Order: sequence, then structure tokens, then C-alpha cells
Amino acid sequence: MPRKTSVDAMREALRAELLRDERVVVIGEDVKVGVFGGTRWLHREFGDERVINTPISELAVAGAGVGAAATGIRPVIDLMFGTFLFLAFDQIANQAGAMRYMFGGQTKLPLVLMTVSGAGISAGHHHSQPVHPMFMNMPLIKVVLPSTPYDVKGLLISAIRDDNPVLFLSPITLGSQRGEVPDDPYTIPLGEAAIRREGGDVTICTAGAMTRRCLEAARAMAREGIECEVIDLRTLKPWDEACVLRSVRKTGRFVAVDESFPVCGAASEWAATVAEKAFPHLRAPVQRVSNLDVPLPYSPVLEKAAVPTTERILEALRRCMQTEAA
Amino acid sequence: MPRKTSVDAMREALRAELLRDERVVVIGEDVKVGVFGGTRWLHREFGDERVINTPISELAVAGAGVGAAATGIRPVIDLMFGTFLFLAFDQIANQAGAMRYMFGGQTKLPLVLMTVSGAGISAGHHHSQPVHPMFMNMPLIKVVLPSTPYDVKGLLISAIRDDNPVLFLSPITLGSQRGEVPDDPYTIPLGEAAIRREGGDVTICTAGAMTRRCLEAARAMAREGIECEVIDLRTLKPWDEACVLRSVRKTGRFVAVDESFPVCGAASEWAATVAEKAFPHLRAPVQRVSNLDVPLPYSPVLEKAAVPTTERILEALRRCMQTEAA
Amino acid sequence: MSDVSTDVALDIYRRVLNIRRFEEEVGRLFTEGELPGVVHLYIGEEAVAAGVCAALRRDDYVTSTHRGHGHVMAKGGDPKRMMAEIFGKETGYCRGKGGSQHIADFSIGMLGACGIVGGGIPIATGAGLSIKLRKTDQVSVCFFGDGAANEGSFHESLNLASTMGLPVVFVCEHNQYGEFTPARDTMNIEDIAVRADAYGMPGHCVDGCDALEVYAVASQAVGRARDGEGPTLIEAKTHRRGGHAEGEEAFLAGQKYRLPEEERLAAKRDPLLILHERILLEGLADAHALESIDQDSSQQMVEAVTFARESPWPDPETVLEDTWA
Amino acid sequence: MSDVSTDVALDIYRRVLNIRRFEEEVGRLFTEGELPGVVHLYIGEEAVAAGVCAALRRDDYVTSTHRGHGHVMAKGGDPKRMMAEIFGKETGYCRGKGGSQHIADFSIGMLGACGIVGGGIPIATGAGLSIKLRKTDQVSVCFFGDGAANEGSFHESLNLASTMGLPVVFVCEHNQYGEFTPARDTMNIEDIAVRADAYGMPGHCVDGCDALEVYAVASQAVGRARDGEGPTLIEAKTHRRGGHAEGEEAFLAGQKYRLPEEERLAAKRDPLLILHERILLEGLADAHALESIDQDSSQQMVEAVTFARESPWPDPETVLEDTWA
Ligand SMILES: Cc1ncc(C[n+]2csc(CCOP(=O)(O)OP(=O)(O)O)c2C)c(N)n1
Ligand SMILES: Cc1ncc(C[n+]2csc(CCOP(=O)(O)OP(=O)(O)O)c2C)c(N)n1
Ligand SMILES: [Mg+2]
Ligand SMILES: [Mg+2]
Repeated sequence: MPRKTSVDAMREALRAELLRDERVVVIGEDVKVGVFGGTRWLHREFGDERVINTPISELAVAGAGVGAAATGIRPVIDLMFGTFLFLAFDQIANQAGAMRYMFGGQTKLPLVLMTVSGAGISAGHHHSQPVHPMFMNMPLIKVVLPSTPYDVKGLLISAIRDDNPVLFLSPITLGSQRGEVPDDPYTIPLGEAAIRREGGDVTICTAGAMTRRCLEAARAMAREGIECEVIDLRTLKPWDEACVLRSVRKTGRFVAVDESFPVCGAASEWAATVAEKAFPHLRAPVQRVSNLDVPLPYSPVLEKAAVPTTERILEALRRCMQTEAA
Repeated sequence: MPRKTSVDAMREALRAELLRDERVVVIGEDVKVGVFGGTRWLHREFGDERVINTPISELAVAGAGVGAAATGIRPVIDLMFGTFLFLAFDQIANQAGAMRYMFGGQTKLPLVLMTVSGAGISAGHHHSQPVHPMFMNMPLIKVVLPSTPYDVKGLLISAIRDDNPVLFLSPITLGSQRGEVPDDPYTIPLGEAAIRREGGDVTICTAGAMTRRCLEAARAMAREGIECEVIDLRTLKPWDEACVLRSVRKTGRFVAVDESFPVCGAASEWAATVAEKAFPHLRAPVQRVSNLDVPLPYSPVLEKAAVPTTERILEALRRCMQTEAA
Repeated sequence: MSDVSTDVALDIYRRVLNIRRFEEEVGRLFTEGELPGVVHLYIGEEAVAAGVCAALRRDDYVTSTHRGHGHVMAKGGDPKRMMAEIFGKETGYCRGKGGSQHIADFSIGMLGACGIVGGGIPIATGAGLSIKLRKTDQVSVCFFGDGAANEGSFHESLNLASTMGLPVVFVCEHNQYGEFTPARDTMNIEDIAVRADAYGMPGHCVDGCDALEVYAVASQAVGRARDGEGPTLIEAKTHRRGGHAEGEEAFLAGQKYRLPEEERLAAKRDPLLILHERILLEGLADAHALESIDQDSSQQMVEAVTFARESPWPDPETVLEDTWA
Repeated sequence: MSDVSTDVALDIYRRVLNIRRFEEEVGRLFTEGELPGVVHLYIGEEAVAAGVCAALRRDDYVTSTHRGHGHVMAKGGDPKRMMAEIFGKETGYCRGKGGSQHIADFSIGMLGACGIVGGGIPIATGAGLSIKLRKTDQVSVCFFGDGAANEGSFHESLNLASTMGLPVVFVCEHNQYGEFTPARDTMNIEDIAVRADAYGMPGHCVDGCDALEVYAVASQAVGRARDGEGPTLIEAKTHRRGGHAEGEEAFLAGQKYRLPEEERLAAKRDPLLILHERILLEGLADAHALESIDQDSSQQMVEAVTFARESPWPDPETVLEDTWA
């Protein structure tokens, strides 16, 4: 299979859907140039009416997406960085997520909001915050966070074909990573996890950029004779609870690793669910590894320390292996 | 002690701090009339420069609060309903919470943002959403959710005297409830829970309007011979983990009850923490009771079903009592 | 003299009356404690919704506000289903999930009332974008208040609509107040229409108490939009006859926030009286015709109340319906 | 002829040069791969920050943007600490926590650069409110771009400042672009200054490449603010000499987004050349004086680089410092 970057995968997904369905349009600040590349030069093929540059007006752009989605268009909106979603927060939480329900099912809302997500390029707090837990907390919005170029393509196509609002987050460090990506369009169902490594001793649940780091940690543990099962959720909401619980029933141990702030973060959600629903199988306390509870610092030394490191993941795994239930 | 409403308690707290510190100002839409009463008529005593009506411009008002707080003022900003914070989200997450850290400690940010919170008056989704988990997820913002008039006064005074951004949420159904409130100013430390009922069989962790409902459930359980310990956190961030863990070590059972959306909600945070840090003491799976994962419906029958009911709390308690660890 | 036909005049009159009679019922029911939640009445502003919507087709879109009953009614909504929604009943427009501040009727292009001030403005803009992309000749109309004109969403949306040349008509209902605060305290300008200049779009002030005036200005703006000439901002000066929300006396505790002369002026500028008078004066119809419209309308509203009252509550289980599409 | 004194002219010249020489170093260091993150240079726009800040006192406030080095420099910031911050070093203004887009120096009233477009506008407004409440005669200045003028924060803040009569000067640096999109595609107006009318405040266009012109207009607006006469909007027409961000060629892949004639015009309207010429022409100083300022400035910047380069990285443990106050 051809090896492509994640950005290529995204562009292929967008191109495929722009070709397939004339209701699909790509909207955002500088989508023609495509700062992260996913939308780059698509307007040359599809024209200015299908690939639309906007003013810097996140609230109106997201809200226009809501209005367009409610009236027959399938907008894919690129808002660049995760934190810029904060400017559009009202239209996402109060309108996009709520509209169908609030109006008693009168409409569908096929809307995709895309941004990059997370830290890793010394961009400073305003360009590095993880935002997914806040959106996972909103009713009726799907949240996707892929970890490979292959998944970017398959999940983005699914997101565009979905009739619900979907937040599609790409790890900022994923862009230039290469992987196998078929030329033809394909879909990956939203809500289906991928087991990236099988193992019987401890379950690691993660997603996005942390997947790679967890696999590193798993390899290190394997050298000590401990086999980790690494689950990459891919979709954060709805999430593949069944896959995770199945694994924990097998391993009896659970570590949640997520690049988001710790309080009410994704790792807390996963850990709480396991503790609630797989308790009889747990042989050790669940463990969480998240960002430190501070804004994202700029300096590479500090930035590295603020997000989950392989060392912190290893420590959690070791804590988990040491403890036996009382 | 005089019995006062929660709204009276809030007004007393504001009045006390306006008197005590001339840097304190109250700002917001219609704070003079005071839609919920907490700020009502304070401008008659303190004038238009200390109690300031604003245009309907949440982002600029919150941001002006940030700018004023960074330059010697201690603004208390009333944004009315929790969801209106979504319009100010950027200034809260990107600026208020981050400024001190991002600038290497160069400034303090003594800013209070107040709104009502939660459902219960058939106000529909835009006026009923619980918002605290999203703010708990933000680094370096304190979040307060009182459950009694006494606590409203003591916690609000503490919030105003605190040098950090504090989100002060009042349960919408608390306003007209009466309780004992001393006339003189007093403080309740932010981050200190209150044990509302002692019991040795199961720990219930909750806050805000749910406290009352948990006490109801606890009374019902007592009739069946089961003693619940009901912990009212009062401050959601930083929260009194020690108090909760102490209780769970005693009871071995844990139920988290919170009026917020379930995924990445407060109940998940509490349950995950207990499962992580008190695991050896747990004799049954942790249980969570949260809102259903849907927007807040308007019709009283539906609204009632969307938030934690006493029945759902009782079911969780019973599940918790039945199961023995495997 | 206006140049509308009798048909149009009576059509507008019917819309004004439908709103008035509907809102009177709602006000009464609220006072009598029969409604959950809170309601914001449109009485005094009927000429705006009626005049604008009379210039629209059924397949045109409108977005609305917290004060939305009038827009639904004027766009041709069903008083029964709206009343049932306000009661919180299963037969309501939104199956009881929306309530007064969240009524929508997609079948007539009514994309929703909105509890968030300014929240509907981007949505109307998006409907305009959708029209442009789908290449139809529909028009999208956005109703919002003077208070909403200070929200960021106003600014961003009008600029977006203007640069994209979208078929949107922005209708600012300038009733002088946002809740209890007069507009003079929240903006340093007299006419909100001047803000159109900031976006390079035409802006018009119109007497929002005169439905025929509103209709004339709206028809022009709607025509422009339909012809692909882009958006217009219309500012309709009007008056809220009642309070911001029903029941506000409870916490106002006798305190007045409006000057008596303002209230007198509002009473004099009643859009129903003005229209009634103009129709007679211009000989567009006689008193009898108007009276029979009133009887019709009143009758409909009584039926709507009965329908709502007798409708069943939603089954609590439906709380989990209408989720994922 | 301008009516500034030699002292003022040289002061402004020094500010312009400090920015230019600082940014040249930053550009070079970035290209050589010595800097983490991304940098947005202020070259070509120096006249705006220099002209405005020369009209300010040390205790006046400014807020800034993602393109903030020039504002720090012009307000009298320390090139050493700014350079160290851009390097991500412990000795930087923010102990390495902020970086290029988050530099602040509260000791000179510099309340922060900002990675969020438009994010500084409400903050400057709040500083203005603070001044009014504390009853000092300080002034708050807000720098932002043409792109930022389409954000809701712009609208809400200018309206707020105007209705409250706050001592704020809003300075829009109209460099014709937001990233790679020309302003003509994102607004339907020529002059952003007209937006002042929407808020009932004075608005002025000024040649943002001529530091003395900027100084004149800014002095007037600052004077108004200081005298309690409220806010002003100044639009300074200027040009970005380089790209939006350093290193953008990598993804532009040879694609030009600016017209060649625009680039030629920008080169001709170099604020350093213009100021140099005017000072000589008006006899405010001789070439020798200007040259010695340049030597001084260049020397300082070289020292700043050395300082930054030799400074220690932050101890990773400091990641948990500067949290709760
Ligand atoms: C974002 C937001 N802020 C504040 C409110 C509270 N609120 C409800 S109606 C209203 C006044 C709106 O004034 P205007 O836009 O003039 O509409 P009117 O009520 O006069 O029709 C306010 C402040 C709200 N619902 N939403
Ligand atoms: C809220 C937000 N949206 C988008 C961006 C991405 N972005 C960074 S700079 C920029 C262009 C800003 O243009 P302008 O305000 O004119 O400033 P200039 O770069 O021209 O100085 C954009 C869109 C951002 N940083 N913040
Ligand atoms: Mg109004
Ligand atoms: Mg620009």
C-alpha cells in the first residue's frame, strides 16, 4: 500500500467526499492555503464555492455551519487550532449539539468541525491545549481523535457521512507522520476502537498522539516480561466501552493515558467506567496518566514535562503491576 | 441565627466585600435590577461606578474583567446563566485561567465569575445546562457550587478575597431556599467539603442542588438500616479529596452524584479518584449518578427525568450495597 | 398612501392579530400559573414580524429569539402546536423538549427560537450560505433585538454575510430595552442601522409600529436578497408593551425601569391600532372585514389553548428519543 | 512639516530601529533553526508601535497580538529578556512559559502578547475600566490587526469602551492580510476606521508607515483618553514585509499569495527609510546621529542574542510553579 502522510490522508478524504456528494463544502480561515495542509489547494479542483475562505470569525463561521447543516448542506469546517473552538463554543454546545433534540427531532445536523489538537511543537498555551474532554461532556456531539494516517482517512470520511455534529481532532504532531493509506475511499465506523497491541497483563486505554507513546511503554514493559494490551479508542465519543471492558476482564489491570487536563479529563472517564463496570475483575487500582494541571508552557523542556511522558506511563504501569487488591 | 434566602446571603456577601475593599466592583448585564436578586439594588448604596450594568457582550465583559483584575481591580462579574459562559469561554480558558502561569507569575488575577447553574425551573436547554465539568477541566480556575444559604455567603466572600479566578455557581433552585445566615461577614475556605450526614455503610459524594436529594436518599436508606455518609464538596476545584478518601476507607463503598452531563463529568472525576486511590478499601464497584446524556428538555416531566432523581440515587446505592467485591 | 393591495393588507392584519391574540392567551395562562418556565411576549412588536413575514415565501427561512412566538405565528405556524409546546406537551412542536424559547417549525422554514441572545444570527447567515450553495432563490431572515446587536455574533455574522454576498435580511427589533436596561446605556448611537456601514451593506431605519411601512422596506430587502444582491440590515423601531418577561413584577418589587412617557408613547404606537386605522383610512377594507378576522383569530387561539390543555404530557421515556440521527 | 522636537524624533527613531534590529535577529535565528515554536515578525510595521508608544507614559498599558515583539520593544521592553523568552529560557520574561506569542512585561504596563486573534481587545478595555475605577490618568492602548477587526471581541469591546467612556486607544494595524487571505476578501469596506461610527467614537485613518504621522494622531487620541474624553479607533495602514510567519515558504510550496506590485509598494513604504528621510529632510538630526543610534541598537540586539543563548533552560520542575496565587 502507498505510504502517505496524515495530511495527505486528510486531503484524500476531503477530496473523495467533495467528489461524491455535492452538498459537502469545506469552510474556514485560509482553507485554500491550508495551514496544516489538509485542505490545501482543494479549491483549485472544486472552486471557491466548495472550498470557502472566511474572515477570522469563529463564532459566526461555526454558527453558519449549523445553519447550513440544518438546511441541506454538509459543511466541513476547519477552525485550525483546538482552542479556537472556544470562540465558537456557544454555537457548538448550545446550538449544534442541542438543535435536533431541542426541536424534537425536526432536523439532522451533518456538520464536521476540524482542528488540530494538543501539544508538541512549542506553540504556547493558546495553540497547544487539549480540548476534547469539554466536547465529550457536551451531549450529542461525536468526538474523533485518530492516531494514524490510515485512520485519519477512514474516520474523516465516516465523520463527513455522519448525520450528527462531529468534532474531528488531529494530533498536531501527527501531520507529517507516514503510514499506509489506500488510494480508494473507505470508512472506519465511528465508535470502534483498535487494539494496537495484544497482551494479557494490563490494559492501556488511550487515543491520538499518546498511542505511540503507550506502544513505546508497552515495548519497554515487554522487555520486563509484562504484556500490555494497548487500545486506541480512535473515537472518543461515543467510545468503545465494550472493547475496553472485555480487555480488562482479561487483564484485571487498567491504565488510562490521555493528553488532556486531568480533572474531568478523558482518562477519568475511562477509569471511572472501568471501576464501575469491571470492578470484580480488577486486581489493582485503576491508574490515570494525563497532562499536569497547568497551561501548556512554551519552552520545550517544560512542554515535554506537562504532557504524559513515557516515563510517567511506565510508572503508572508499574504501580498497577505491583499492587494486588486487598 | 436569622433565617435568610440564598439570594439574601449572596447580597450580604457582595455588600460586605464592597464595603471592605474599594477595589471590589460588581459588573454584569442588569446587575442593578439583579435578575436573580444577588446584586439587586446594591447600586443604590454603592453607586454606578461600583455596580456596573453592561451591554449584552459576554466575551468583552469577561475579558474586561480579566484586564481589570490584572491591573488592580477585583471584579465580580455576574453572567446570569451558566451557558452564557460559553460566549465568554475564550477569555476564561485562554486568558483568565492561563495568564498568571503563561506570564511566569507576573500577575495575580482576582476575578469572580458568577452564574446560576443547572436545571429545575423548566427554562429549556439554554438556561438549564450544568457547566461545571468544563471549567473544572481548565487549569487554574477555582469552581464553587454551594448548597446552602450559609455556604453561599461564606464561600462567596472567600471567592472575592481569593487572588485566583473563581467561578461561583449557584444552583438555580437554591435562590429562594432559606437557612441560617449570620449577619456578620465570615469565610469558608475554598476546597473544604462539609459532611452533611455521617454514616458507616456507604459514602455519597455530591455538591450543589443534589446535596438535598442525596440527603433524601440517605434518609430512605436509613429506614432500611443502611447508613450513608453524605459529603457536600462545596468547592469542586480544588476539591476535598482527602475528606472523600477518608470516608471511603471507612465505608468501603462509594456513590458519586452530580448534576452534570455524564461523560467527563464531575461524578466520573470523583469515582476515578476513589478507584485509583482507595481501591484496596473498596468492597463494591463505584457508582455514578449524573444527568442523562441529552440536552435539558423543557417539559417538567422530561426535565425531571434528565437530572439525577432520588430514585436513580437509591438504585445506585442499592447496587453498591448488593455487590461484594469478587 | 401605501401601495399594497387589499389582499396584502388583510394578510398582514391577520398576522398581526394572530400574534396579538395568541400572546394575550399566553399572558393570561402564565398569570394564572398554568404554564411552566418563563415567557417573553411579543405584544407591541407585531408589526415587525407580520410586515416582514408577509414579504416572504413559505420556503424562506427565519431565525428568531427568546421572544419568538410572534415570528412563528407570522411565518404561518400552527397556534395549536405552539401552544402545546409552551404547555410542555407531547403534541407541541418539539414534543415538549423546546418550550417557549426553543420553538421551531422546519416545515415552514422556521429554524428556531433561541434562548441565547444573538444565537440565531449566525444560523440565519448559515441558512443564507446554504441557499447560495444550493443555488435556490430562497431568502433567510434573521430577527434579533437591540440588545443582541451588541453581541459579537452580530458583528461576525453581518460581516460574513456581506463579504459572501448572502441572501440574508437582518431585522433588528429595536424596542429600546434589553431586559431592564435601556439601549441608551448600552450603545452610544441612536440608530443601529448605521452599523450596516461597518459591513458595507445597506441599512434602513423603519417605523416598526407600522406594519405597512415594515412590509415596504422588507419587500425591498427581500427582493434584493432574492436577486442575489446580498444582505440588508433593517432596524425597526418598536416598543415592548409589557415587561421583559411575564412575572417580572415579582422581583422588580414596584420599581419602575421605564419612564411613564415611554409607556404612554408605546401605548399610542400600538401596531394593531395603527394598522386598523390605516386600512380604514386608505379604504383597503372595512371595519366589518377586520372584525371578522379578529373573531377568526380569537377563536383559533381559544382552540389552541383547549388543544394544548387536553394534550398528553410526554412519556418520560421520550427523554431518550431524538438523540443521534 | 511635523512639529516634533529633535528629542521626540530621535526617540521614535530609536524605537523603530530597536524593533527592526531585534526582528532581524529573530528572523535569522529562526531560519538557522535555533528557535523553538513559530515567530511572526513585525518588520514593516515598526512605525505603528513606535509612533504610538512614543506618545505613552511608562505606566500606560498596552495589549498586543501574536505579532507582539514590536509592541514590547516600543513600550520599552528589555531585548535580553524578550529574546530569552523566545529561546524558551529561564531568564525570559515569562520564565520560558510564554514564548513569542505570550510575552508580557507588567513592570512597563505591557499586559501581554496573545495567541488568540482579538484576544487582547477585551483585556485592554478592562485595563481602561480599571483606570477609570482607580481614577488615575493612565491610558490603555490596544494593538490588533485588520483580521482581528472581524472578531466578535472587537465589536463588543469597542462598544463597551464607548458606552463606558473608557480611556482606551484602539490601534488597528491594517497590513492588508490575515495570514494568507487579503482583507478585501474578508471585509466589504475600505477603511476599518469607519467602524468607529458603529460605536459612536472617533475613528481616524493614518499612514502607518510614517512614524511621525502615527505619533501625531496617537498623541491626540491618547490626550483625549487621558482627559477622560473616551476611546478612539485609529487605523494605521501598513505592510508586513515578510510572510505571516517565518518558515511559511515550507507549506506555500512556491505559491504566491501577494501580488508583486503589493510587495514593491511595501518595500517602498519602509517605515525605517521614511523616518530616516523625514528626520534629515526636516533637519531634526543629522545622519551621524541616526547612525549612532543604529550602532547602539544593533549592539544591544547582539548582546540580547548572546544573553539568551547562554541562559539556562528552565528546570523541568518549574513546570509546577506560577500556578495558584
Ligand atoms: C447570551 C445571552 N446573554 C444574556 C441573556 C439574558 N437575556 C435574555 S433576553 C435579554 C435581553 C435581550 O434584549 P434584546 O436583544 O433587545 O431583545 P428583547 O428582549 O428586547 O426582545 C437578555 C440579556 C441571554 N438569554 N443570552
Ligand atoms: C482566534 C484565532 N483565530 C485564528 C487564529 C490563527 N491566526 C493567527 S494570526 C492570524 C491572522 C491575523 O490577522 P491580523 O489580525 O490581520 O494580524 P496580522 O497577522 O496581519 O498582524 C490568524 C488567522 C488565531 N491565532 N486565533
Ligand atoms: Mg430589546
Ligand atoms: Mg493583518
